[in-house]
Amino acid sequence: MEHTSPEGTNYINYPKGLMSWIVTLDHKRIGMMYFFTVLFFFLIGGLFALGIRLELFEPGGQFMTADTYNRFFTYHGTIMVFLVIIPMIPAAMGNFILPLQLGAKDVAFPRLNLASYYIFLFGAIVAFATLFFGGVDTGWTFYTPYSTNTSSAAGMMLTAAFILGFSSIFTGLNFVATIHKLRAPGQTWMRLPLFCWALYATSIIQLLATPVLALTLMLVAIEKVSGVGIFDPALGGDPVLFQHFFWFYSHPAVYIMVLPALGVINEVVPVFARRPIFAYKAMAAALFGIALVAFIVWGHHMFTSGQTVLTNFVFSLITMFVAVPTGIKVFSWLATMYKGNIQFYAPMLYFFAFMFVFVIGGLTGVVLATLGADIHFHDTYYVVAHFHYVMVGGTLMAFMAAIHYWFPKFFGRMYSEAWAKISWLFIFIGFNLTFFPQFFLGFQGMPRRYYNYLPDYTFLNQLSTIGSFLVGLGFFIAAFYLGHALFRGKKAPDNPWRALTLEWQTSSPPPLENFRYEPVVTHGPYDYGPERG
Amino acid sequence: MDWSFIFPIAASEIARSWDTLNVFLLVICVFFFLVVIGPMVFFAIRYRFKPNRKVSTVSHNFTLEVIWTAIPTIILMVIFWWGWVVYRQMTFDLPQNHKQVRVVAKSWSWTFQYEDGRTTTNQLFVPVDTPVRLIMTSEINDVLHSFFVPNLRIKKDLVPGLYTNIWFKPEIVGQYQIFCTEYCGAGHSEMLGKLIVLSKEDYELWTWGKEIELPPAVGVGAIPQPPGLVAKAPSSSKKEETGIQVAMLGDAELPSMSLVEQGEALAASRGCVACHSSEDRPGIGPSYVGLFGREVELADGTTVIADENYIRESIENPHAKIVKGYENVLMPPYPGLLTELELNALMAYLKSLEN
Amino acid sequence: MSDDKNKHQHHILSNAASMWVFIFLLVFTVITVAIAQFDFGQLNFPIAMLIATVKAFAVVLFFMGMKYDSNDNRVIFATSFIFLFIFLGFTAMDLFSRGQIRVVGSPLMAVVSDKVFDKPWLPTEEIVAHGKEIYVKQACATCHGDEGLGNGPAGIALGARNFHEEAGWKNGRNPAQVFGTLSKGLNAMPAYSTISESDRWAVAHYVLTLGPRAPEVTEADLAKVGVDPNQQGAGENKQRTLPVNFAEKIYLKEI
Amino acid sequence: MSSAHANEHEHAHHFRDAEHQFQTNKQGMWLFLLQEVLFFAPLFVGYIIFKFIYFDSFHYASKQLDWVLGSVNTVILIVSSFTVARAISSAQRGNQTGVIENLVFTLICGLGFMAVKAIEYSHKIHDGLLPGPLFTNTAMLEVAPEAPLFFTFYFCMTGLHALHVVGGLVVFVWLIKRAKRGEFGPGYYTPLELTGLYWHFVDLVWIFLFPLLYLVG
Repeated sequence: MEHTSPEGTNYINYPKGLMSWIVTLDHKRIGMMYFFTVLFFFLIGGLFALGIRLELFEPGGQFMTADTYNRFFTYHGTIMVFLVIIPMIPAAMGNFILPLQLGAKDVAFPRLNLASYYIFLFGAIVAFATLFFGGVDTGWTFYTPYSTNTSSAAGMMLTAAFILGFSSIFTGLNFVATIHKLRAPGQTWMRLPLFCWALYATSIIQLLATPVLALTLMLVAIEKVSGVGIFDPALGGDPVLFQHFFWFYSHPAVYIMVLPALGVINEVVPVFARRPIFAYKAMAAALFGIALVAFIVWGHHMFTSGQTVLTNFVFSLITMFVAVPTGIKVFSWLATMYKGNIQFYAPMLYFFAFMFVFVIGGLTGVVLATLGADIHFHDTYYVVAHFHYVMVGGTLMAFMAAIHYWFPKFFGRMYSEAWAKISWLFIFIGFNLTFFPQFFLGFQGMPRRYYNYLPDYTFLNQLSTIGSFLVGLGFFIAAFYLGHALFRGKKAPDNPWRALTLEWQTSSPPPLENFRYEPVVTHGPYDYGPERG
Repeated sequence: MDWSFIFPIAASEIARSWDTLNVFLLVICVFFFLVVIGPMVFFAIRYRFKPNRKVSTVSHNFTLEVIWTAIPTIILMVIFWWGWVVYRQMTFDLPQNHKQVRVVAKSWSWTFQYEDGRTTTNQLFVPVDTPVRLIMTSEINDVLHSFFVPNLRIKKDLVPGLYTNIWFKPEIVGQYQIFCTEYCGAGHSEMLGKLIVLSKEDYELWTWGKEIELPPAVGVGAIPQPPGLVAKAPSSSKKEETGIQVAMLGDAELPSMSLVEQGEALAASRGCVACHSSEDRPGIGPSYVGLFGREVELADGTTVIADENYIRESIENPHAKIVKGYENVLMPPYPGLLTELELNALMAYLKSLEN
Repeated sequence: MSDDKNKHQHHILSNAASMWVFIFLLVFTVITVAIAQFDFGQLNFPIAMLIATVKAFAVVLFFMGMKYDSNDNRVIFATSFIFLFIFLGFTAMDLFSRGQIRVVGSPLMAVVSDKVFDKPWLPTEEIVAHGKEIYVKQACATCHGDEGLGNGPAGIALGARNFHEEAGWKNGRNPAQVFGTLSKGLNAMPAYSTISESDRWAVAHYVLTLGPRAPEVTEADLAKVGVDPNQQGAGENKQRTLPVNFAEKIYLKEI
Repeated sequence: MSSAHANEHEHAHHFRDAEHQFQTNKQGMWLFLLQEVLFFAPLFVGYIIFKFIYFDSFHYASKQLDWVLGSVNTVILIVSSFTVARAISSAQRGNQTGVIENLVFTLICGLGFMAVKAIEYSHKIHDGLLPGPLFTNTAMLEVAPEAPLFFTFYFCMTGLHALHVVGGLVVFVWLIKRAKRGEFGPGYYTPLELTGLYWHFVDLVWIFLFPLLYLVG
């Protein structure tokens, strides 16, 4: 691999040729490949979501049978979780930004990095292939015994999830090694941008939790094919045991999705408030606090599953502590805005949107962690609303912030600020219109995964459906002006936001080897203030 | 105060205490929402960009950080404890004198089995102001289901092969919606039922097999459904159409025996009594008398409480737990030889023999 | 952080050292096997695990060179076990503190009838009539409607099959294939392996009489559903069946 | 190692020197092993839990395993671990023949392990002691109704472990090829080191599997 690239070239136009992309070892190109793949899957997952909302516009069947509906929400869930939200920020954004922020030339294991992309692609293909084998109707949670009894192609989807798991594991492995070993001179732990800290915590979760899911799903697949009875009560197995195995991964997975989002926000706020981030150390610690607690709260998904009272007590108690580090972060962001000099660029707008929805998501999370309250809310639309407020609200808003923040760095071009604001408005309003009513559906006890519902719930469902289409419109606009900016956008300066983190200290788009000179870090990532700000 | 504009009508004491808890939680949520979003909006306006504004460079403030770590922690502990109290009420506060109904779920219908031996499908009849305990399971080769009555704020999964418990004490006469809340396939959203709370008199009539008028629907599901959307169960489907709603018995005629008697007959017809006597004397196997709920000492020295799960195991797989003193007499296992309803009958019978 | 540490000389495991570790491991293998010959009941497990852990330490510290490795790697490997125990601990906390699922053996088989037909794949009047009975008892009408028009109450939502039309039978519509569908289930339809094989054949024949004439069953079709027509007593109930009694009737009243 | 012979071997452009690359790769392997531990976790956790739920059945079923063959395999793996360690130290000392000999010996051990496994499996299959529904040994069902569950775990755990062994063997063949070309020496032996770590881990898993399945059941 070359040690230098010709002056004036960047990672996009050097080296040339399709082949140079397919077999590239460059983290930036791999990041971009992830980026566009994920966006494509996001489109598909979104279409499934709109299908669901259309079906639920009125009680009874609109245009699909219960079977079709079950497949719709299964694919929506599976695609959004395994193919979109989990790789969205770490694999796409992280791959590109992490080495730049560390001042490294590449990730520790470029080949592994490329491999994990192709594994991801392969897993995705298998996942979509199930569509041609009758589809899957288990829901993304694959609960046994249903997933072993169903005649749909669940076994294949389980395999797909297994494969995708390894893509995620290898990315995590790569990042941890990179952060440990490839920091530029002077890039001490305490000078690490918080985005790196977030990715670090995320990667550790990926490494520790994903293998468990991988094997568990394999066991279910084996059970489905050969009928061995680890989870099948009729053969002495235990379906609740599956739920334990599943949630040991899938709860930390929630933080695989959210932590990188928090990282992005940590980058955006100080830059646009032109002021040092508040409580840097506490922020970093909070990220790890969340990551750690994530592993010992999974039982709160099982309060009504026949889990014992003792277990419910313990898990409910521990779950409460998730809120503490999260609170610390939220308050610290506020404090960072205080006496700042706030610029209303698109990323900052998405930060506001993020705060708005993430706080709602977080608080309702506390409600769900409360034993007594959860008994009623469990598996109702209240839960649906809650995790969409966290997943979509938290992660997706942060993702949009990240796109708008790093767009000039990725492509060296600027998008239209005006259009950005318009689509932001649609997404923000549409999102709340979609999911806020669902809290009330939850209060009224409408169970989730219902193809047909009582007339009591009609009005709120219709609001929700209308909202979902506003969101769709918002993203359509975004796709339009970003696509336009990609080719026609005006040239962007190297550091349009006057940011201090390392990725902005090189040209945009960056050259093949990231930095023309070996960067040396002399100050913290957010030392904004009179002199530098 | 009445919260039914946001929570469904509370039909039991537990439901009311749930409401109080959730009003508290709502207040907390709104408060903290304002605490965060209020300042955010204010700062955004107050400190909007000005070319040469002097920005603060304060990078941390210990006292502040301690405060916003400590205060939430305290509040969270309060929330947790309150939640636990309500949950404990839902779990443990079952009065001694309660009715028992055994519930068996299969895709996609509910079967309710009463102490007097009758069974109904998708309609659970209970008297008002009487604590009712549900002992629930799902057909062994079926999938997970979950029993949920919004107006009572109770929910519990039905797991194949495992007995779960739940109890409630309805205080308002009426018909309440029963949902299945654990995804169970294509019929999931059709797996609905009605909890029919009758006045004590009507319940009396119903137990004697008289036709009685059903009370009006209350709370969730009260809005009449247009035809075609009505959730129908096999046995209830016919009568739905006829103008006046009348209570269905499992199958118009009364059962010949009570659940206990059925169990007794079953024990006889299956030759259980050959080894397990119903008088208080050890036979070839342990006696049934005073067995249920007792602490049983096993051959390996450990002890277990003889509850539903233990009894069931001893029927399906007698060798797993051998009672002390019976090591060398092996009972033939009866896996799959008894239906869920038969097992329930047997257990009711054993329970009747506890002293 | 660990950059400066990298500069130290790589440790070389001396032959003597590796030999000692090797012998140590062999010795402890012998010990653990020897101890296992005696039964300490509940204690077997902790003892064996203790010995295994000792051996594991020898391997990790010397063979894997953890003793001479950087702190990062020590922490990394230790972490994995910490989380393994978290996983085990909390799962066990639930599973060991509740009444377990104990049900083993053949799945429940609700007997609808004791009728057993010889060569049940042949559509005789008798078996068709029997099939109609089962059709009613098993509440097929819930989805497929009383006349098998696929218009039962639940059928509307689930898109249940209308037996009167010939087109679109996913598994084909000769008795054997329908029998297969009954046994395995199809999309929304649950598998009816809970009723005896003869009963399944009977229902298959009955529903086929509703539509146009069904094709004959060939040997191949039978083979597909695992029936060997030449074999004695083919098509009889392979699973254990329940003795009929009143409790059954009460049960079936509901279905 | 001193940066003196750090440059003996060329290194990828994003590393400072060969030593830096070596340490990074090694840590990568440790991270991989970390996820391996968690990968085996569900089987171990599930097995331990069911072992105590169905204590007698599992105890009885485990007595059906041949602890002699099990012990033989344990010894084989320990020997192979030993030889791998020797191979690495020989490379560090620049003793080419030592590297090759030890690697070949390890390969043989691995094959031996698989051979014994094959024998064991064939016995189990012959006795109808297969997982779940394939379990045909009705005689045992009378005594130990959950035996099928035990053998489900037995085959899953040993099978997964065997897969890891096979994977290792493939790598060893490749390493022997490279060693024959004399590629490994004090300056560069990363592949040896990493494979060594992996192989020791495989040994480690067996050290726990053996007593769990064969001895205490």
